[in-house]
Amino acid sequence: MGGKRPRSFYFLAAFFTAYVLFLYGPMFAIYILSFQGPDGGLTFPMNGVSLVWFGKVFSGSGIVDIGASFKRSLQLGLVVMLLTVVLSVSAGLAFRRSFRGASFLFYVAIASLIMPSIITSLGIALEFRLLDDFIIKSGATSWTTAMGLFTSGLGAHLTWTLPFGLLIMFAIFNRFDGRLEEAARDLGATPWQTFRHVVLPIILPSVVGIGLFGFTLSWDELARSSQTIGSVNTLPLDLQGLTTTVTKPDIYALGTLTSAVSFLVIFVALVVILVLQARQRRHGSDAGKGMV
Amino acid sequence: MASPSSPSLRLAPSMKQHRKTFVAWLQAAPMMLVFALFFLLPLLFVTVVSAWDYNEYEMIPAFSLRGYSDTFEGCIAELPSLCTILKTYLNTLKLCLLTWALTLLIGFTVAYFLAFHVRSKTWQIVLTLLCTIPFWTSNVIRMIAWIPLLGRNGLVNRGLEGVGLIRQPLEWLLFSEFSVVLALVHLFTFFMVVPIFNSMIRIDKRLIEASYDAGATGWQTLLNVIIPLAKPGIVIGSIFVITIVMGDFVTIGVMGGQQIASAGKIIEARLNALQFPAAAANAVILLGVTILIISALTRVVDIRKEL
Amino acid sequence: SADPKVLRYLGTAVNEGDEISKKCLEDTGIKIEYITATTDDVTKRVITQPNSFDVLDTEYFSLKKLVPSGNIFALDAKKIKEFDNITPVFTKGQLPNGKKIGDQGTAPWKVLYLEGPNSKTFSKTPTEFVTLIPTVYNADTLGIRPDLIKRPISSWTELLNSEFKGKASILNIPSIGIMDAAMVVEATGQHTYTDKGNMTKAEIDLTMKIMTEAKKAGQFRAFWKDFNESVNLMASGETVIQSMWSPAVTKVRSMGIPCIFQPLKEGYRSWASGFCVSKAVSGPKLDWAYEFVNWYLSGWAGAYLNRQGYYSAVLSTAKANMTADEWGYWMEGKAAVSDIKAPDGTVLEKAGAKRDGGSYDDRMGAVACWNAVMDENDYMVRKWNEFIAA
Amino acid sequence: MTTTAALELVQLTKKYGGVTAVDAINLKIPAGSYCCLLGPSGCGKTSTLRMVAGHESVTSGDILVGPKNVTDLPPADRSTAMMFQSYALFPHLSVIDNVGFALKMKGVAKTARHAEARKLLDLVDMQAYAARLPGQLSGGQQQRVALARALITSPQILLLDEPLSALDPFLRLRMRAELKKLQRELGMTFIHVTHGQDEAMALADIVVLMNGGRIEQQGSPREIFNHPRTEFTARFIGGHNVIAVGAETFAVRVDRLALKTPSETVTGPSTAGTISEVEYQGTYVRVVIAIDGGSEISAQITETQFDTASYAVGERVLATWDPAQASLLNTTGSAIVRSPEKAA
Amino acid sequence: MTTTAALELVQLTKKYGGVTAVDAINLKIPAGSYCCLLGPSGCGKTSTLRMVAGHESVTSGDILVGPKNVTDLPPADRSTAMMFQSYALFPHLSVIDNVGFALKMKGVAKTARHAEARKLLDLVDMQAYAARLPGQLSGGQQQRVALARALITSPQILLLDEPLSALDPFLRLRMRAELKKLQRELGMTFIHVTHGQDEAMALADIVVLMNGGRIEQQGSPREIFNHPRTEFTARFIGGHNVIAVGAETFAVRVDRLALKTPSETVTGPSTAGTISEVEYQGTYVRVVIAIDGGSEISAQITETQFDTASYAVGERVLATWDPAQASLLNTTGSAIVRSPEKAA
Ligand SMILES: Nc1ncnc2c1ncn2[C@@H]1O[C@H](COP(=O)(O)OP(=O)(O)OP(=O)(O)O)[C@@H](O)[C@H]1O
Ligand SMILES: Nc1ncnc2c1ncn2[C@@H]1O[C@H](COP(=O)(O)OP(=O)(O)OP(=O)(O)O)[C@@H](O)[C@H]1O
Ligand SMILES: [Mg+2]
Ligand SMILES: [Mg+2]
Repeated sequence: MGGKRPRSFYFLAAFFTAYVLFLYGPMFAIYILSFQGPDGGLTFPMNGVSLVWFGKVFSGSGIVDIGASFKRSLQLGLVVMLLTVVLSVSAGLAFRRSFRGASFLFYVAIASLIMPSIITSLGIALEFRLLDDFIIKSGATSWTTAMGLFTSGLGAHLTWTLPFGLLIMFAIFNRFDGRLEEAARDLGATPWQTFRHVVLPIILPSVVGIGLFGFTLSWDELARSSQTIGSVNTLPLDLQGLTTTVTKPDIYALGTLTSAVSFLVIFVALVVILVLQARQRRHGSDAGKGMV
Repeated sequence: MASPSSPSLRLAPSMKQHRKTFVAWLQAAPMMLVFALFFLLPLLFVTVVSAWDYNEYEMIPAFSLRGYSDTFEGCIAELPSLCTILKTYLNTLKLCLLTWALTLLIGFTVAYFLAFHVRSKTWQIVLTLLCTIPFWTSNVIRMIAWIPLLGRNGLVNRGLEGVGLIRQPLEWLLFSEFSVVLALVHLFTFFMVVPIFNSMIRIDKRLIEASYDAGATGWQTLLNVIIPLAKPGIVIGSIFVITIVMGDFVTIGVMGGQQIASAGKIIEARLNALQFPAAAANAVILLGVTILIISALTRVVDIRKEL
Repeated sequence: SADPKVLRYLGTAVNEGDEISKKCLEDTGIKIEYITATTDDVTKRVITQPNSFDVLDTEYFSLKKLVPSGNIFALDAKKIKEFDNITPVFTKGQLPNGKKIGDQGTAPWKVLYLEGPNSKTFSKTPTEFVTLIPTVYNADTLGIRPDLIKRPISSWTELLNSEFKGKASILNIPSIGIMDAAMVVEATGQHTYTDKGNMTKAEIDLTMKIMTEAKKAGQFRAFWKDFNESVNLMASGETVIQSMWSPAVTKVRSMGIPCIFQPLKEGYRSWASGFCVSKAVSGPKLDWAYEFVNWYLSGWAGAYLNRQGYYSAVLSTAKANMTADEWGYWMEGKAAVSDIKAPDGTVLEKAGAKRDGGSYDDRMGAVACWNAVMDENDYMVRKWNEFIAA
Repeated sequence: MTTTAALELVQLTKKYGGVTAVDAINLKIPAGSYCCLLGPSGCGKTSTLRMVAGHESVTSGDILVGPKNVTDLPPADRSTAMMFQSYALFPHLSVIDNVGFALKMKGVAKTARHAEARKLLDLVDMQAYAARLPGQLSGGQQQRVALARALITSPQILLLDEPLSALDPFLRLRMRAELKKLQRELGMTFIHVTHGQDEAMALADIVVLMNGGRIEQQGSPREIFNHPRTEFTARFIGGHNVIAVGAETFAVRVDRLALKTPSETVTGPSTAGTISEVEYQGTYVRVVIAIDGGSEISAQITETQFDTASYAVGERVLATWDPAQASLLNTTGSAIVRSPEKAA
Repeated sequence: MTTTAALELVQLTKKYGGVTAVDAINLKIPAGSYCCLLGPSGCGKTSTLRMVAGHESVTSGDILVGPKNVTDLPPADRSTAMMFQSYALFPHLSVIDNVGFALKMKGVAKTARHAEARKLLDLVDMQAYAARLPGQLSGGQQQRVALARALITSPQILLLDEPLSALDPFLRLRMRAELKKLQRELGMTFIHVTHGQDEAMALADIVVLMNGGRIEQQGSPREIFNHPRTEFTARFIGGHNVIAVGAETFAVRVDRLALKTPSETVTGPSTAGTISEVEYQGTYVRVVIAIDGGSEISAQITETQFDTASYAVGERVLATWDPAQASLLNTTGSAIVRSPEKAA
């Protein structure tokens, strides 16, 4: 017994399923079309069925080195993720007390969200150009540019992910029970210990969520990167660059592979977690599993 | 014993306040720094450039409000019919409102399901990841995939024809306001789900029990307890969706078959024509308009109040 | 061995190719690093990040925008070995056989030369300071789906024919799109332009008015922005008639879908692209850049381009790298003797096929105008935005 | 008028994972009666209440409200209302809106429900705080608001989980009287969890004494106080000494214990020991005696008696009682305290 | 060894917006003494404790721990530890980790701190629950964990906010004894908020009675019980009837009140009334008498007396007392209950 579900559960579960199907809608077209025959295009009809496009992804042939840009995007995404989490949590903590400039920072974050990415991108590019000129003028003749994946590119991505991180922190800290922190301080915890041992563990799942969000935003970011990335492209930029010429279903194969690997990783993780939980079942409890 | 209440021993309350504020300030500083370097400074350049003059080929570093005045060209002369910029903003607002309403509805429901019906944290995480995976395939690719899905000969039309629901393929499925809103909803619903979900899991389950106990129906509980308590999440999600849609041009461009105007699209067209001052002026206008909307929103619900 | 000779090559994917960079490395020891971006992004990057590339692959009409930025290096014509062999289409505005071709718009020869090494002014007469070394060019027209249209098409007027309501498309790059529109307007006889590539405000208004009416009537299915979109629109049957690029037609056809790059009686809109060098390049890198350009014109690459349906700038060297059959099919309008293959070996056309539009002379000779940036560009962009908002 | 209903629990069981919180209890509470649930911390009182209210799923067994089996019904369909041990006040609503919440749900107009809510706030002495938010109240004030909120619903069965624990005795007495009055007037069935036997004694028609998830004894207050059946009951209900004499164990009320000096002669049963503690309790003095066997008993004597005898810690005494006033205890049966699973 | 410190509050005031919760109180608590804070709900006990602990900013006034003015110091620098009225257990930590938290912060190794924590869990009878999460505990169990967690720190001053309110009397008595023992052994200064006078009487060296943000009376338990100075004290401390005789008001202990039939003759002061309620209280019977003037008094009589006289509701009686055992009250001064700002 224990798990009697109310009717609304089934309705909502159906709704959620529908949402997921909707979310995956275009992905289904991608999954199917990635098996196009060698002469197939990006649209229906299917022109035979084959695995050639997967082969293309692995062989790395093509104008741009998708593998390399994939790696770059991954690296950038991970750094962005880390910084987004750290800076957002830190600023989120700051906002729980009031400090001078809180409103300013808040509106700057909002503005950064609003500003069309291409404009921000352009502004950053201009800024770095001025910087380069300045450096060259001050004598470094062999200097090429300060622009790059982890300078201007990183900055541009952060202006995109940080507002999200900060605002989600607001949701996380909303009605966070301050008495827990009081209790910790009372028990002799330093502010850092209070954060490390009380606040962080409680908000951790949400913070991981911010990281994931930050990574996804960076991974998919296009417009802000376009003028700030320097001489090497991120994956989306390369993919977009490819659309200016004959595009083949290998990009679909890339999408299918990404999904497949993600599914696999998540599935394995889930199995591991469930097994671990089953082992701990002895302390388990169905606490709070009320009728509501 | 030291003289107990000698005022010299006391720290001025303002000083104590200062110390606390200083720590908070330090915590916020890294983020402030990133914004200062990569947003405010560029924004400054953009604003300066927006007040520059320009000709067909290049920008001229001399003060001129041409970028602005050109933008509003005909707004007075053409009355009562609307000038381009107003028409465009109206259209953008319409798309924005539609998208907002839909993402809110769907996002709230999904978040509600995840927060209140999915009982274990593990499953919450798994389902959240399930919703994230599509985003790991680049949007460039996903956008292309709408054509085989919604196009004249796409999966949907084929399916409907196959079932016998329609004879002629539905043209409005693609390159229409419908498809724009569809794609926007598709992309941004998750931006609603995340903050709403986060504020929902903070709601003490006993409050919901108490509400049912007071004879409230499910709907009443939703309206009177869950929504008020999830309000900050709702507002944050709304900020995400509204700000992004207001500035969007990629999705509107691709899904609207490049035929639908939006505030972002004007800026893009100007930029691609390398008319930076005009583009910058338009961006400043967009920034102003959207900040107004957002500050109105945060006036209704102060999301920073209950931190 | 010395440091690897690396050149950062910024451009759209259109002219980039794995084979080209491999061959180049093999022949010259120069390693090409492609930076691929969309047309718009390429131009913006030149303005905003001149330090992020060495060699730029761009179109002539962009020069009107790029040169004033001061980020383009004036190349020394004397250091280009084949400069004098470049087809007179670029240098004189005529075919090799001496026939004058259309000069409306930003024709290459109008922006080919600068007045001095650091000048930002184009010279009307040849100088030794060259802005952009031509590599590729072509004549664009409408692509059609003969299987869905089922009748001959011979004029630009068909683009706005209500028969194709909801199935037509043009390019949404204002400066190019308006020229396609102008071709239509002129074809319908509503107006004759002095220079379609440099309209007056009144002409812009007129053109946009006609287009706006068509748009409101639902003539267009969508506008396209990049190569890929144009292929998808056509291949999926979303559109049956639209402005198009030659390789896009080839692509649709290679998917087994009938598609014709339809020659029209009013002629073609032409474009040409080539290499610029960034002003930030100096020292040995500059030498490599010259070396690279020289290699590019030396024939192998030209043949490679010709085989895709483009035209190469130095015909003689390209010809030396192609078979007679290929040369006959692509350049002389002759029926193919054996199967025609793309550079990657896939069969493009069966033996016996003839190229749409015929020979080089027929096609380039029928060019009516060139892609352009107008003097009234700013006004035109505003009107284009209005058109989109309508 | 409020309707009322009898409550019946049949073999009701609640397990949390491996922990049995409520263990197959059977209980019948007649309609309109006041039932007090008493028992040591962790014995399953809250769990029982939460199951009755429908906030906790039932592991096995049935709950009947009146003739209806509500075991699987949602809380709203059970005609019960609950006051939570942890209050569960709505943080976003003012005090008056918290109290008026149930009426709002019924669609009562604002003025009417505010008027009604004010009446209840008056009852719990919280009128003046109507506009405050719960976060701005003291612990006791929050408890009173929670009480008012539960009372406004007039359900068939009202479940109160330690409704008065955070109140000062002054207020507690008043609230107690109000609760009893309300119950009498409205005729509702009340189930009231409390830790105070005095509270249970004063209010209850039926006292249910729980221990380790089981019902140890139930009956009228006087019955339980005068006839504890087990050692646990005797000890828990308080005011009793459990004294083993030979194989038998007796419960003797502390105020029935007389202290004599070892030299005095005693008739009837007695036990000798040393005074280990003297506690001044206001109206009486509690004297704790360490019996020679090792256990402790206590005697409650009046201040006057104490002052006359002036017992001191360490002094030896003899405790005696009247056998007619002692209860013989059932020594088999329930254990005093059940341990949960051992910590892993 | 733990060190201890005296606590001194000087004109300590706390205002929440317009509400004065603590109103310029002055208090000296000698090092090593056990102080009980008593007072009606909302009188400012928690606020005072929170200010001492440093969780609430001081509006004005000073707090001295030993010789040090700690008013503006952060909580960690105050040598105080607090047990929260709302427990504030860390939801993500097991019971044993909650209790051992303070030691972990000090860098004590895991085995050592678990051993120490286990000792304290033993003390509060929660050993068996060591591995549970707080969410899996009953109310009283949570309270005991909170108590154990506060005790582990051995601070100079320990602040306990209603540490025993959710416990059954059985356990409460035991905990009370443990607290007293601990305080004696460690010599710490304890400040213990409670609602039970019995608790205060049993534990405290000093009882501080608060009312409406002020200190109403302070002193040793016996002093306060036998010599209430105000009507509020007399009423609050319980066991007293406040009876006005002419212009003077007296406090008379309920167990000092004798009931006579109206026909009997009385020497000394007396007042007549009607029996309005009879409450059976276990060891005694409480008889409530509505005095003719309108107020109510109550008399506590033994069961035997009650059974002999068998008073019934509605009967008229005469209440008398020995004037030597009554306290004359200071009728000016503090109001009984202060209202907060009127609801807006
Ligand atoms: N945050 C707040 N804002 C406004 N008023 C408050 C706030 N916190 C407490 N108060 C008020 O201050 C007064 C004192 O509160 P406090 O919590 O100190 O009472 P207490 O003596 O602990 O009461 P209890 O015994 O009910 O816990 C109360 O009247 C309360 O309503
Ligand atoms: N969610 C849970 N998971 C596991 N065990 C639980 C849970 N909730 C309660 N328990 C256990 O069930 C038993 C009964 O708990 P319950 O809350 O009913 O006690 P209670 O009688 O209300 O106690 P108290 O007087 O302390 O509030 C306790 O031993 C408790 O530890
Ligand atoms: Mg309980
Ligand atoms: Mg309190």
